[in-house]
Amino acid sequence: MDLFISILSGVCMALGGILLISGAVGVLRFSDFYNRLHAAGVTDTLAASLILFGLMLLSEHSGILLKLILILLFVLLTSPTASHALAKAAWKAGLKPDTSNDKPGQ
Amino acid sequence: MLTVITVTLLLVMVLALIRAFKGPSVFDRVLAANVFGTKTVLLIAVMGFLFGRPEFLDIAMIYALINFISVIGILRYFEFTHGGKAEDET
Amino acid sequence: MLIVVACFIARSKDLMVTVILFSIYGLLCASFFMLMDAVDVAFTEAAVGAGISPLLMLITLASVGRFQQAGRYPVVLIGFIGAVLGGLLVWATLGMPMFGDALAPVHQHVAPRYIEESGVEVGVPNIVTSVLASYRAFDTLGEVVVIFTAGVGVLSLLGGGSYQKRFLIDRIIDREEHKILRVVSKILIPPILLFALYVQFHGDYGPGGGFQAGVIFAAGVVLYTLFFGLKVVQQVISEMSVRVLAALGVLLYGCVGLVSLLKGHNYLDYYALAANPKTGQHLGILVIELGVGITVASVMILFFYTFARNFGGRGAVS
Amino acid sequence: MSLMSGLFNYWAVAALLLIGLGIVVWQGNLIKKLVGLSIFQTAVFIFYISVGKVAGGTAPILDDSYSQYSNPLPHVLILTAIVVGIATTALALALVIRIKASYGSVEESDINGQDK
Repeated sequence: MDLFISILSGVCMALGGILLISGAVGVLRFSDFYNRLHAAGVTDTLAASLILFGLMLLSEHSGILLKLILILLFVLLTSPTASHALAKAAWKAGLKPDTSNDKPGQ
Repeated sequence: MLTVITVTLLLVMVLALIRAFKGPSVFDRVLAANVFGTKTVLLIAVMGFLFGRPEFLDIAMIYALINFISVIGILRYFEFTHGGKAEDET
Repeated sequence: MLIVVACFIARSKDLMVTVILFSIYGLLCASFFMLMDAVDVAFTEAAVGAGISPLLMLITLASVGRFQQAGRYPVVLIGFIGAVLGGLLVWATLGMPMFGDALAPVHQHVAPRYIEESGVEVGVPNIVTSVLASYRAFDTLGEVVVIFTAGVGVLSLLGGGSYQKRFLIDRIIDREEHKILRVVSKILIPPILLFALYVQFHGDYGPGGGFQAGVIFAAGVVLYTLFFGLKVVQQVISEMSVRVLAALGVLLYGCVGLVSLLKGHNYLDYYALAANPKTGQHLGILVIELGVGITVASVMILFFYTFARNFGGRGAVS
Repeated sequence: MSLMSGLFNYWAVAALLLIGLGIVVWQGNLIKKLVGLSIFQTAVFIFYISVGKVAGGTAPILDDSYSQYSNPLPHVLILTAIVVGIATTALALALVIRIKASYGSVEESDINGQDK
């Protein structure tokens, strides 16, 4: 049973890690802001929950488990909201495909 | 496994930093800052387990919180300044 | 570490970018402190360096303008001076004890006493808290007074005037719709405030304490302001009450010292507060941390109020 | 090699100090100067904290299962210094806003020019 749990948490974290890397590569390589936002926003939440879940499986103490759950809830709540706010603000600022909003300093 | 994840997280943080440096628009940088913050939360959580003192998850929580607030704050700043400009013109 | 250094090379051109990078830098710094076992410091730096200080800078930027001119001196000159200074500093480090050396002089003076005996003398597991609030309480009182003075300074610089007119920030907020953000922040704010209280009173056992709790509390209020406007927030926590509270926190701290003085002990000697020395210490630390927390929270909120009131006001007009 | 790893932290601190100082001296913009000042500040913080670290030690919160702790004294000093730092930064920012209000600029050269 112990072995099973540790393997499960390992798998969770590995999956999370793969997602993290793919998200980061997406953020780095995609051409457009909205594409990048998509890459980051989608992978972020899932990867974070996977890794936190893996950690939860590892924790023996109930207080730690509680804190991990709280963090997970927090991430689940804030991360999509932040993405949404970003997209909205970018759209409002007139950032369509072009980046005319962002002129470098004079 | 924990070590592998830590290294991965560090790598991802570096990638996000590169985006923050490069980012053609300001929003790219904010996005990078956000990604960076989430990764820091995870990093702190994993590091707590790695060093065997996982009592310090409070800090991860505060990171998540502060990250959210600062991203929202930056975005609101844009809206405020744009709104302010529109106000002056009318 | 390397990343931290790399962070600065790119900071130029746009001040906005500078602030964003600065926020990232705060997070990085905090992770570094975490790595160095300084959990309390990591806590504070995360809340201050990554949260409050970029926000304050942003508000200033909003009224000051976003772009700047280039530097004044030729890069070569700066590079030369930098190289000379850097060489001197590196030369100086050669005499330093190795990193992580347990026998270094810093670890030989008072620190062993704190580590070995604070558990017995003060009875609080978190050594940082016991040193902060008990052994060096007088010092901390000074810090709190400095923070309070800074609050007074900001008020005297930017306060006054413009009480009647509606704030620009409110006018902008009224025009906007942010349903999702409003709902989410409504859900988030009570847990944030609760968490601040937890940090405040858990400071004896884990990382945390008055300074951190105050900053977190202020962050919660700031989040509220960002979505509901200054006017609504000030109905909940009026500016006057914040001012009074800021002074009250310092007073609370000082009064604890006076009480022990009146009981015939030294100033801020908590043994006077209860018959059992450990209870006395505990009580003293608790009350003092409360005073610190109140002052820090209210001064931070005060900063935010004053800056936000001036937003788009005086600076943008001229 | 041991010299490298043993003193690397201090060197990084030196670099950060220089960058902070460089921004303060070189940049004319007052806000940028403040950011530079903050960087200088954090460099000092990092220095203190690295001095306080003991190899093999753990965070200074008493627990029966650990015997070696990092030095708590620098932590206390820095903890308060951070909060005092933000307070002074806020004061400086308030000054900047006032300067902007009376001079109409936050560039050092403009301000000096107006004073002449």
